[in-house]
Amino acid sequence: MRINCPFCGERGNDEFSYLGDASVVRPDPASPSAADEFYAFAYERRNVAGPMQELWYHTAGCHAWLVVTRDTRTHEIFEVKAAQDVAFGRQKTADTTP
Amino acid sequence: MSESAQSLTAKNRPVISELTDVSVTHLAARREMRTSLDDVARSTFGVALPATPRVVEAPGVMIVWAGPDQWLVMQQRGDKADIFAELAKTFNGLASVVDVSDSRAIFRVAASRPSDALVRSMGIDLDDSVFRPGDVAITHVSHLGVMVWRLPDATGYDFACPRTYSRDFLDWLGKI
Amino acid sequence: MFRTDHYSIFSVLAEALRGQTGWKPAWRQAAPKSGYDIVIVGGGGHGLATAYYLAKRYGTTNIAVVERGWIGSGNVGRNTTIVRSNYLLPGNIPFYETSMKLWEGLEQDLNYNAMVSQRGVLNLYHSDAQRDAYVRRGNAMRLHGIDAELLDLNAVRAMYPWLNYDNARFPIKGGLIQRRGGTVRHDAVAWGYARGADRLGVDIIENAEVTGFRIENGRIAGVETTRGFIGANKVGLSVAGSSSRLAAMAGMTLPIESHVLQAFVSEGIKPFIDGVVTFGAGHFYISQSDKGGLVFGGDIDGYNSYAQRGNLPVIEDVLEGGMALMPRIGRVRLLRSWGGLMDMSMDGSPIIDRTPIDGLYFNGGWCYGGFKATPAAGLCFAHLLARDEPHEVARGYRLDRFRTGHMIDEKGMGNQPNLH
Amino acid sequence: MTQTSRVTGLGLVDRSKPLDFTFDGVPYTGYKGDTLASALLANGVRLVGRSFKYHRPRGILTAGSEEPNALVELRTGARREPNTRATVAELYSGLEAKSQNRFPSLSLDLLSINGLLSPVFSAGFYYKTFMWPASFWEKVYEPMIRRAAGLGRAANEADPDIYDKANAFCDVLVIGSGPAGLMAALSAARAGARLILTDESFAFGGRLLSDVTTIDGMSGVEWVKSSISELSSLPNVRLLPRTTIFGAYDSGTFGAVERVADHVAVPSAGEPRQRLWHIVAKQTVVAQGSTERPIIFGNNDRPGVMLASAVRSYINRFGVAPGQTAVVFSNNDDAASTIDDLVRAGVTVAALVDTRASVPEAIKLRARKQGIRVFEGAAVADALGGQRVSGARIVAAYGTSHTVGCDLIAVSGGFNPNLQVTTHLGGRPQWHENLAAFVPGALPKWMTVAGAANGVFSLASCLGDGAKAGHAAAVAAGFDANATAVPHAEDEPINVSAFWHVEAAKHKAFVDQQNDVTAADVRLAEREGYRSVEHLKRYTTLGMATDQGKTSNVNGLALMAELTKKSIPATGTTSARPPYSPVSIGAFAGEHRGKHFKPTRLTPSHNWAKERGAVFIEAGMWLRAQYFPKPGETDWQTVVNREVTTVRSGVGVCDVSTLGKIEIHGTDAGKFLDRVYINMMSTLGVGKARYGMMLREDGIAMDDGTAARFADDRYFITTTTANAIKVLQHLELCRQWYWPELDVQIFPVSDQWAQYSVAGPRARGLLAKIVDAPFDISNSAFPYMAAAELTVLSGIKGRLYRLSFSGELAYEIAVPARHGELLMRKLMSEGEEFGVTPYGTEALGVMRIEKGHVAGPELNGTTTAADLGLGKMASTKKDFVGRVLSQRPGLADPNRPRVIGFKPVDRSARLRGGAHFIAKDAKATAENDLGYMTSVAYSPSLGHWVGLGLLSQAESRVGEILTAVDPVRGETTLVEVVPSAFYDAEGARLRV
Repeated sequence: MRINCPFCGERGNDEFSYLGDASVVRPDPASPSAADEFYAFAYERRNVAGPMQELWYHTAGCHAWLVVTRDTRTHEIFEVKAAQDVAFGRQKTADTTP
Repeated sequence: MSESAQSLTAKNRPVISELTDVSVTHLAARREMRTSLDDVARSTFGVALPATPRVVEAPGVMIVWAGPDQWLVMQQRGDKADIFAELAKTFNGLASVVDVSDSRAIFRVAASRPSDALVRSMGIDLDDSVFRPGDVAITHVSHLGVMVWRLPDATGYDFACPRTYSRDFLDWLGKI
Repeated sequence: MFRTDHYSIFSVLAEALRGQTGWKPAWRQAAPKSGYDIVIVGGGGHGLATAYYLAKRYGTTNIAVVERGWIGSGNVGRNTTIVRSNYLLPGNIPFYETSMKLWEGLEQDLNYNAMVSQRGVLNLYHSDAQRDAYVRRGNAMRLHGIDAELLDLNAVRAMYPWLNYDNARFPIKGGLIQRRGGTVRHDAVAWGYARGADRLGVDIIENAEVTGFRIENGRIAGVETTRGFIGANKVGLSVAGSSSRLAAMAGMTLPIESHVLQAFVSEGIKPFIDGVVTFGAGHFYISQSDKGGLVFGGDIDGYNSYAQRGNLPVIEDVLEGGMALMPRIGRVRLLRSWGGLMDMSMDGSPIIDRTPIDGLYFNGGWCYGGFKATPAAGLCFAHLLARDEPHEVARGYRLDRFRTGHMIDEKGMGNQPNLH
Repeated sequence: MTQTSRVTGLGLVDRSKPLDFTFDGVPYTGYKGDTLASALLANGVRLVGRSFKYHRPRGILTAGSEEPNALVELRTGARREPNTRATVAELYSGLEAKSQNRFPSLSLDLLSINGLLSPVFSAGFYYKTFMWPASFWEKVYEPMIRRAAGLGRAANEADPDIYDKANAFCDVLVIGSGPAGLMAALSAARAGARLILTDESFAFGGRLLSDVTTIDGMSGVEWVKSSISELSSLPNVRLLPRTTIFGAYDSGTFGAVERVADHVAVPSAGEPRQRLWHIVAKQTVVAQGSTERPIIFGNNDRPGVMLASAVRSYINRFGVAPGQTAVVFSNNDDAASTIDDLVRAGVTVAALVDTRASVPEAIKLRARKQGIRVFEGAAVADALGGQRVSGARIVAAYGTSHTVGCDLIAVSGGFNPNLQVTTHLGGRPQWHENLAAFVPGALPKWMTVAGAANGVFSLASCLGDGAKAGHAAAVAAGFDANATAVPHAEDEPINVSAFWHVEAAKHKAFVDQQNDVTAADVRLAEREGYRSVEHLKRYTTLGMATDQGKTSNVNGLALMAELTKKSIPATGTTSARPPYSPVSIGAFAGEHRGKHFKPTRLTPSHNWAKERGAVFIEAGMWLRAQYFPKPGETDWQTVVNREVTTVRSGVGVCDVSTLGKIEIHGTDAGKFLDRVYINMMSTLGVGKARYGMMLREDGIAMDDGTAARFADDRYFITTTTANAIKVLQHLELCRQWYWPELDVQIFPVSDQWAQYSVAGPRARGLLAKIVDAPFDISNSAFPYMAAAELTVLSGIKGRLYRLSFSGELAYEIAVPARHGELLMRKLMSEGEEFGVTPYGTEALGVMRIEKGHVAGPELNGTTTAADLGLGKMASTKKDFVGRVLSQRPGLADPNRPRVIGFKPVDRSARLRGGAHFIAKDAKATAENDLGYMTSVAYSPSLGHWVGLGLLSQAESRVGEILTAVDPVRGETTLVEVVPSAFYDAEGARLRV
């Protein structure tokens, strides 16, 4: 399997480390329901059979964390983004949400 | 940039030498300072910091892309005063700088084109038509981390490996 | 005449005289009835064993096992056949030892030879720290009354004189062996349980895929399948590899990820590896089958996957370990590699528990341990389904243990399934 | 012996290069260009092996990698190679081969008695037997089964050959170099695509080497030559003969094995035996041809029964007549060319037996012209003869039976496209009724199939199909070119009419020859309900042998379909798992074996330590000095005791460069570290260091280390040796994913610094000689937990930290790695007056246990900060990774085992890591298990063993006597629970 690192180009998956589901987002520790939210964040997994957003780290390359959209049934990769950009995008969305 | 005369190669193979007298500074842009950093870098070095995996050269300096918003600035040490301190001052507030001159062993392979053995042994496409002069890659070979760049003047390739793995790396390099 | 529904050397000899024509199907091709007391979803080793023990030990025979494809098509048919109970943590040890004991009497219980072969499982260690970690494990086993022996280098050499002792990057210093561990002919486990359950009246329904659950007022009423609705008072899910997908149909999100584990077999060669050997300094374990194939494996590929296949880097990683440990196998050829879907739980240990839906029960999250667990998982799931309370050796396998912080984490890897 | 079956004037072997070889010790001669099989046939050898179960005599069925029977042990000694197919083994001078699975000899095999017992040894008989008595399985039955198991023998010694790994990238990969493959390659290469062409054989050309063909007016062989010569002249082409693509993997990656030196007796020095290729292709054309399938009839495994296409290969490619009198048995038009070739080779063709009721007139005419009897609507029911075929019993229409004498039965049951590689990624083959074969189903976007592999069988259409596929692949890879002209060839149809097995067979009829699976076994499986194709396979072992059922799977499936009265596609499909054909384990490992299994990481003082006689230990990838014996010291304990005592009384130096080292910079560096450590780091003063602990998000301790602050926006942290990579990755996750808004930059600098611990009451005196003036290292100027950047040894930039793991007055001094060796030598020479000693990981470990510091055995991934006695470090003023989940009841439970100290009650007793604690008078059972010993050491400072362990209700048990049980070592020791700091609990010594 090959992953197209947005910084380094396409590389074999042995250059990367896997973390898992990128759709779970670290909750606000100050939330009154932080205990439940952190439990869900750390343990509950949708375990998608199909296109899934997931976190990969370019261990042997540029050390960037990436959000990879990949079909877990076929291993086809549709999109790779820098995790930092996705995180910023998420924060912006959060900021503008009333 | 010149290398030490110490030759590590046998006959009938590309000449491999180690670059030992080089100051290497790792530069990482501070948050939201990229534009100002680019300006200062251009005026300091006379070349722009490469935004993609490329290496650029200017008199006395070679700048190697080292990841997003990160570079290795390589300068001949010679008898110059504290190169690192000077860079730290220049980029104060715009980039974080760390002296990593001893982090990697850097080997220069003199070859205008890559040997078939070299092409075969790398997990990235080093074909002459693909890995062009000035291209940089951070990757691994034979379980060893490595940075490789092709010299902008197409006279060779530099391989930088973590210093503590350099014995094994040199073994590998001896086979290409 | 010898009855062909009881297997023995005499029935085989008697049948030899008439060309083996008197045999009956090992299990009936049952058509679904409108309803059952209990429907087990998943005709793998666990599902079939559950049905068998429900019928045999808990007296419930109005049971159907519903299987999407052919029975045994999941992990019971695609593993490296190892059985052992050399676990570390008190939450796991009694369970896996229960399984080991059931393996030990399985053939006679089922009247089906699954070739349970206790030729020993040896874990090699390569450092003092690793030795002490194995000693901790061996001692925990011994305190539970399970066999475990610490072998020094000489004892390991005597057993396997041809391992790489002299030129190793990580020299072998000794090993921990469980002599009662070994291998089992994996397909035969599914067939044996199927035949056993069938003979007790269980309906085994193949080619029936569950497409949904009928839930009325928070209580299960049955399953929708490609062969129609099947009513049930209780439904047990035993569908490793598909757990999350089926749970989602019932509105649940599980602490499970699906990962692929590759396994390998070589061409058949004259046997020279007696037991199971696990390399402590790489990702490699190996045994040799009764047909002569070297059967080996390593780590999971490391990313979520529903494809029953892996990629090259892991194959190479496994075989680098193989050659590092056993340099004599260099010219033996790899015959076949395949991938199995692992239900990787978030702490590396399984779940056998009720679900928030009344009458719906769950068995899954077995990670690598599913095959060796088959008998005990069947027994404990049967117990839970029959009695509505956990079997005493499976008490820790609760669904809510992650919320309460009572993880059973043998490897200490935390909530990262790809590292377990 | 002469090559009695070699045919003058035919074949592509090089008759000017004779090669000597032996089979079962008998010397023979063949030619360059032979396979072992063709050379054996040339010498009239027909009996080559014995079958797996019944030890039946077996010969050569095929001329390719699908061979089920002709398996031999090739080479001897450490290079012995079991189960090598004689049909693909390239002949070389000095080749030694032995037959397998026979006792005492190939022609007299006593175990062939199994054949007589075959009514008992039916499919799956062992599932029904060997159950009584239960204890007999491991002792009696299984050893018996295992003695009979397997075919060849693995070498007894380490494989002496080298294996290499290689990578290649291309626009178009073409697999197979028959007519379709060659045309695809020419098309793509002419379009300018970077092309790789592979073929498993040593010669390119595929079927064109084995059949008599004409392409564009020249012979097929000539056309191959000219095509290969064109391809090899192109700079964008890489030709890989002797290379098997064994697997298709994700994203267009292929695994291939190149047999670099299997065609010589021993590889030349430095040359690999085989090379494992990773080929990354933008587009791939699969042109692997097809495999002919046998028809199932009685004694169809007798030596002399051969696939018709193989007969043609032996005649046309190798110049060998595989028999003297032949019967051709077929269900398709391809038989005609077999007849022609046989006749040309001087073989008498006794009969053409065709299962079709009416054979095309043209074929009949061709046969009759040669005086060949034609049986229409007929079948060979049984082969006659024992160790080789002596005749065929033909059952013709209306049930008449004829016996025809022959020593060769050329059989053709039609062709199965070689679509294995197309199924590796989950593609399901489709049944094609007209071809009576499976053809490729859905394919990945980047894969096409051409020629016979695609169910396109005539030469003209193969060329056309290949040209089209090659062009399309080049276009898909981004090349703009015109299509290549397709050369002219005849378009002969094959006209297969499905026919699977001969009902009238009287003898055993084999479906899977290698695994001895008969038609009767398939019937039994059906009877017993093992009807799904996978059950059939697993119950009977059909298709599970080393040929992976290339000649048997479809036949078995068809037989089951007949029995269950279902269509073939409703019965199942045949999808394959990699590898396409078996691949040496050595090739997958490459050079990563022995000492090169993993890379070796060396510390900056390694060379010096080696010179000093250090004993090294593997620690992760590192080699570290474990201890430094002096001349005369033979016992490691003596050495370690001396090292510890010297540190505690004088001064010692230890290389701690293996610690992970990370620079954390940026205006938000402090804030960032507050979030990743449980304690506060933003409040740390510049020039100070602090011990810190990080948790995983699940609340379990991840790592510990120190953080030093050199400027407001500049920290330097260390990690444990084991967790360096993990921590860096975690910090990058925090920086890039959790809190991208923070201004933080992270630099891994583990390799930049040589870092040494200088420890002991005289450390300051030694360091004073190392650090440059005027830096003041007095206790007041540079107190405990101070950190500074300074110069040492006259101008080398360095760093100094006042940290102590040993509990003594201690420093860690760091210099750029290139100066590491110099610094170590200086510390030794300048330290002479202080009695300095180097110390290794053992002494380091002893001293940390004496001090009660936790390390790897305690930080084992299941302990919390509180378990480690560090709960109070956690700041309550901030959030940090792991805080929320560490408060779950299971982790916050005060009864969890915690780290505490242990002393033996009998001070001379030894403690053992891994021992479990039991209350003194309780029984040693799991219920009474209170915890276990994590770390032990003999403390020379205290004169007895000390230990750390995890114990339930640890604090309240201080002073209690427990039993430490160690059943696997057979030891039981009484221990006293004590506070974990054994030595200088107040920490007075490190503050002086």
